[in-house]
Amino acid sequence: MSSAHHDHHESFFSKYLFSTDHKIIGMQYMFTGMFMALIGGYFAYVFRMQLAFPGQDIPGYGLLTSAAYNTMVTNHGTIMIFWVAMPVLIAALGNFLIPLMIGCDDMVFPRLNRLSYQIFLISAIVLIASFFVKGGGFGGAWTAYPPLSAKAEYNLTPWGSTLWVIAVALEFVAFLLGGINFITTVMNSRAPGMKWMDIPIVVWMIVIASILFMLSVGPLIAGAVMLVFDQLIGTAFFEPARGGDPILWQHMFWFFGHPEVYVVLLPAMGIVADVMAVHGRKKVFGYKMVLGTAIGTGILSFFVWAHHQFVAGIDPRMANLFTITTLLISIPVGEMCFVYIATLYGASIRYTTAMLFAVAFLVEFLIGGVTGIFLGASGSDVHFHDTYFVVAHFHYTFFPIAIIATFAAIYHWFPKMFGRMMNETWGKIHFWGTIITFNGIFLPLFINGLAGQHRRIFSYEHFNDLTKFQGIRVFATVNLVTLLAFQVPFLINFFTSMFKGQKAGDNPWKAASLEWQCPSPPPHGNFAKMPEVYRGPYEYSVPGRSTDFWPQNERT
Amino acid sequence: MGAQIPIATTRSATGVPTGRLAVWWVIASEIVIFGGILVAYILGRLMNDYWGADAANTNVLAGSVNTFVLLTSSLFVVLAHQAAENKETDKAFRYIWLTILGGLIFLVIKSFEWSYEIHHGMTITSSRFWSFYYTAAGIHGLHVIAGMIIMGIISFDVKKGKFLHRVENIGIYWHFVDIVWIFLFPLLYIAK
Amino acid sequence: MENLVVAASSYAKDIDNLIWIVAILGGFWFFLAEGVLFYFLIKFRHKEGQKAQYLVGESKEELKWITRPHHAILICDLVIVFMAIQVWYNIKQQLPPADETIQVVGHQWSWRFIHPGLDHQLGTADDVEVVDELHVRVDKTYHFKLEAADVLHCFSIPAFRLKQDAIPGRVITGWFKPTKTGEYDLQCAEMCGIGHGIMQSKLYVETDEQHDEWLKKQMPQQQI
Amino acid sequence: MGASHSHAGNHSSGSHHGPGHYVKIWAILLVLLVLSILGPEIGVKWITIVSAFGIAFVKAYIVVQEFMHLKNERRVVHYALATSLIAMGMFVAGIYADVGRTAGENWKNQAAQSLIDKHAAEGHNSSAPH
Repeated sequence: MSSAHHDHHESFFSKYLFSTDHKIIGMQYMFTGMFMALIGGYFAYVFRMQLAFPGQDIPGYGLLTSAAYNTMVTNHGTIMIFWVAMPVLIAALGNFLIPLMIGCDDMVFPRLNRLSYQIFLISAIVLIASFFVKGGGFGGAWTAYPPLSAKAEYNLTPWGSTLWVIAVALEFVAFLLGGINFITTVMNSRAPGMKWMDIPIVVWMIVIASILFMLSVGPLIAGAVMLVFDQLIGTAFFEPARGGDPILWQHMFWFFGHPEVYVVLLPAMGIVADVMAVHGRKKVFGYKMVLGTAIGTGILSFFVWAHHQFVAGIDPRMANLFTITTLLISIPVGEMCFVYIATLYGASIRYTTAMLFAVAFLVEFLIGGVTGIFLGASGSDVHFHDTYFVVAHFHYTFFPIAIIATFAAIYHWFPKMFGRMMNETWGKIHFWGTIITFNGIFLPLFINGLAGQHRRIFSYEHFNDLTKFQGIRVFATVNLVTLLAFQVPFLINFFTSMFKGQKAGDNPWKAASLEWQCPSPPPHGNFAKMPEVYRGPYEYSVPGRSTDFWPQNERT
Repeated sequence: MGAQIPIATTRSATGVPTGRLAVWWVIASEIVIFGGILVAYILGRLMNDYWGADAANTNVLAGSVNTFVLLTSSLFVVLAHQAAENKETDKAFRYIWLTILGGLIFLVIKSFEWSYEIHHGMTITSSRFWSFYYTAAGIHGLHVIAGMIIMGIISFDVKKGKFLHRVENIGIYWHFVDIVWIFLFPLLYIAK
Repeated sequence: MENLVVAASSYAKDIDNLIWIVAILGGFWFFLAEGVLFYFLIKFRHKEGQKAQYLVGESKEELKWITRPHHAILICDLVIVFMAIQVWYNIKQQLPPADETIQVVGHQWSWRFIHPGLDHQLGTADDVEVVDELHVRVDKTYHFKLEAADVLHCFSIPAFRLKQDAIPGRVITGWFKPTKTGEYDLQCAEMCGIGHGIMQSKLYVETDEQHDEWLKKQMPQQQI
Repeated sequence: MGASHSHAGNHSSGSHHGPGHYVKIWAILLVLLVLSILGPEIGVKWITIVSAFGIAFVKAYIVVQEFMHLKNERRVVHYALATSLIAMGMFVAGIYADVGRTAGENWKNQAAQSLIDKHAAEGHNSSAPH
C-alpha cells in the first residue's frame, strides 16, 4: 500500500483514485462494475445475434467465429458474476452502506479497503487484456473444466486461459480482503446502542454473504494455483493420463460455485427488504425469521454443490444425497420469499421506481426458484442438464439478483450517494422496458430447453430436431436488443441526475435507518455527531406517532 | 502512514480488538485455502500408495530442522508479544528480528533442500507427489516471506513504541504459518 | 413435452412424468405465491391518509402464515425427492441385463462408436467402428461404455432423455433401450473446445433387418 | 491501524505468564517433535500414523491454545475457526466418493488404476531417477 495522503483539500487524484474513504471506494466499485456490465451486455448482444441469424454479419461486430463465440459466452458469464454482481452488490453497496448504516465514520481498515479495490481493478484489467492476447480469450465455459482449460493444445488459447484464471484468482483475493473488512467492521464498529438485532437486514446479508464467500472459496483458490501450474509448468494435477483427476477441479469449483449463488442472492434479498420497508412504510415482517432463513440457506448451501455435477461423472449414489439436500434448501429460500410477501400485507405501498424494482425482484425470482426444482431433482436433471432450461433458470435468478435488485438499490440510495433525485418518469420507462423484455428473452428459452437444446452451441443449423425452434431464438434476441436499448435512458437519467437532478435533502424517503440521518451526500466522516441507536431500523407507521417513521437515533 | 485512524477502528463491540479479530478471520480463510490443497493431496496419497516411494526421497532431517526452527521462531514472536505488552520496546524489537531470522533460516534450508532435489531429477513435474510437495510447501513459503516482511515493517514502529498491539496480531499469523508447517511436515516428510 | 421432443427410449416417459409432477407441485405453490403477492400489491397500494399497519411478525399467531405453508412445501419436496431418486435409480444406478454393448469414445470434435458386429459381441473381429453415426436396434437393451480421448465430452440424446459426461481416463457405463425407430440428434453437451458446436452425430434406431443390412454394408469382406 | 487501540476492549491475556511458561511450552513441543520423528522408524504403519498425525494435532492444539492464546479468546473466534474447519470436513466428505477411489458404481478410473498397477508391478521407487 502506498502512502495515504489524507487531508481534506486533496487533489482530484488522491481524492478519487487513492482515497481511503469508504464512499469513494464504493463508487469506484460501482462504476467499474457498471463498465464491466457494458462489456458483458455487448457480448450477450453479439452471441445472441449469432444464434438468431447464424453466420451473418453482426452489426457492431462483424462475422463471429466459433472460437470467438465460445470466448464471449465464457466471459459473459464470468464478467456478469465476478465483475458485475459481486462488485456492485457486495463491494459497492457494502462499502457505501455498511459504515453509514451501522453509524460509524469509515471501514475499520480504510487502506486495506483501498488495496482490495486496487487488486480488483487489476483483476478486471487482466481479464480484459486476456481478450486481446495471441490466441484470443479463454473459451472453455466459466466453469473452466480441465483438461480443456489445462492444456493449450485442447483450448487453443495458450495465454487467454492462463490470464483468465489469474484474473479470477486476483478477484477472489480482492473480495477476501474486502470481506474481512466488512465482517470486522460490522462485528466491532456498530454505533453505541446498536444490538445485533438492530442491524439493517441488508448489512446482515452482506456480512453473511462475505462469510459464505470466505469459507467456500479456499479450495478454488488452491485449485486455481494448481490449474495455472498445469497450464504453465506442466504439472498433472488434473491430467488423467498422469494420474490427475478432472473431477477434483469440478468439486473444487462447485464447492465454491454453489455457495457463490447465495453470496450474491443474500445481499439482493437484503436490498429488497430495506426498499420494501421504506417504500411500503412497513416494518419488515419477522426480522428474526428472515435472519434465520438467511443463515439456514447459507449453511445448507455448503451441502448441495454436486447437483451441478449429477451427470458429470460423479458416483450416482452421491447424486441421491445431493438431491435431498438440494430440495431441502428450497425451504429456507421459499420461506424467505413468504416473509417478504407477508411484509407487504397491510403496507401502504408507494410505487416509486425503487419499489417497483424491489417487487419485480420477488415476482421474477419466484420463477427462478421454482424452475430450480426441476434441476435439483436428479431424475429430471438428466434431461435438463446443460440445456437452455438451465440457462433460462439461472438467468431468472441472476438477472433479478444482479440487475433488478441492483437497480432497486441504485434508485433507492442514489439520493444519498449524490444528494440529488433521479427522474422518476424516466425511471418508470426504464423499469417497464427492462422487465417486459427480460421475460421476453428467457420465458421462450425454457421451451428450447425442454426440447433439449444445448447450451454453448455455436449454431443449431445442423441439428434437425432443433431447427424448428429458430423463431424462438429470433424472438429472444429481439427482446435482448430492446432490453439493452432500454438501458440508455437509465444511463442518461443516472448521469444527468447526478449533476442536474433536483436536490434530495438528507432524508427524501423519510426512512428510519441511520444512513438517512446524515447529510447527502455524506461528508468525509459521515456524521456530524456520531449517532447513538435506540431501536431497530424498521420502525415505520408506529401507532401513536405523528410521523410514520421513527429514526434509529432519535431518543424519543 | 499519514492516515488518521477512523473512529470505527477504535471501537470494539465484540471485546476483541479490531486488528486481532481481522487476523483471526484471515486465518479462518487461510484454513480453507490450505485445506483445499491438503485435502486434494491426502486423498491422492491414500488412493495411490506408490506416492510413498517418492515421499521416501524427501530429506527428513531438513524437514525436522525446519520444524524446530519454526517452533523456536514461534517462541520468539510470543516473547516479543509479551515484551510489547510490558512496553519493553527494545526487547520486543530484538525478539521480532530473532523471529525474522528464524524465518530466514527456514527459507535457506528449504532452498538447499529444493535445489538438491531438483538437481537429482525430483522436479515439480516428476510426479503428482512432487507437484503437491512443491506447490504446498511453496504456498507455505510465500506465507513465511509475507510474515517476515510485515514483521520487518512493524518492528521499527514498535521500537518507537507505536502500534504495539500489532506485535500480537502478526504473532498470531506467524503461529498459524507454523501450524501449517506442523501438518505439512508429517504429510510430506514422515509418512512413507 | 412429447410435441417438443419425441420420447424414443424406455425411460423417457419416466422422466417426462417426473417433470410433470414437479411442474404441478411447483406450479401450485408458484401461482399461489404470485397470486397472493399481486393481490397484496394492488390492495395495499398507498391511499391518502391511510397508515400502514404495524406488524412485528414475531408471535406464533402471525408466523403461522409462514410456517404452515412451509410445512406443506416440505411434504411436496419429499414427494419430489422420492420420485426423482426412483427415476434416477432406474436410469443411472441399476442397469438391466444388456442385449448388446457398444463403446462410445468422445474426441475433439467427433464421436467414435464401436458397434458389436453380427455376433452381438464387442471386442471381436467383426466389430464395426463408425464416426459420428450410431446405429442401434429398436427394443433391445444397450449398455454403453463411455470414454473420452482428450477432454470432457457429454454423450447426450435428447430423444432418449439420456445424458452422461465422458471423462478422459474413466470408463462410465450406462444403458438405454430404444423404443421408436427413426433418426435423432446425438450431441455433445459439455464444452469441449472451439469445435463443440459442430460435434453432433446422427443416431439411427433401426429394426433388426435394417440393422443387419447396415452391418453387412460396413464389412464387405464378410459377404464373400 | 490505531495506536488508541490497545485500550479498545480487553487486550490479550498472554501477559499473566512469565517467559518461563512459554519456554516450557516450547520444550514440550520439541519433545513431541522428536517423538513424531522417531515414531515411523519403528516401521509399524499404525504407529507411524499415530505418531506422525496424532502428534501433529497435539502440537497444533498446544500452539493454538498457548501461543495464540485462543484459550482466553472470545467465543466468537472459536466459532469462526470451527466453521472453516467444518467446511473443510464437508469438502472431504463430498469429494471422497469420486476423488478418493478408483472405481464406483458403474464407473472406474482406469487411468489411475493402471498407474497403481504399474507401480505395484515395478515395486520400486518410481519418480527419482538418481
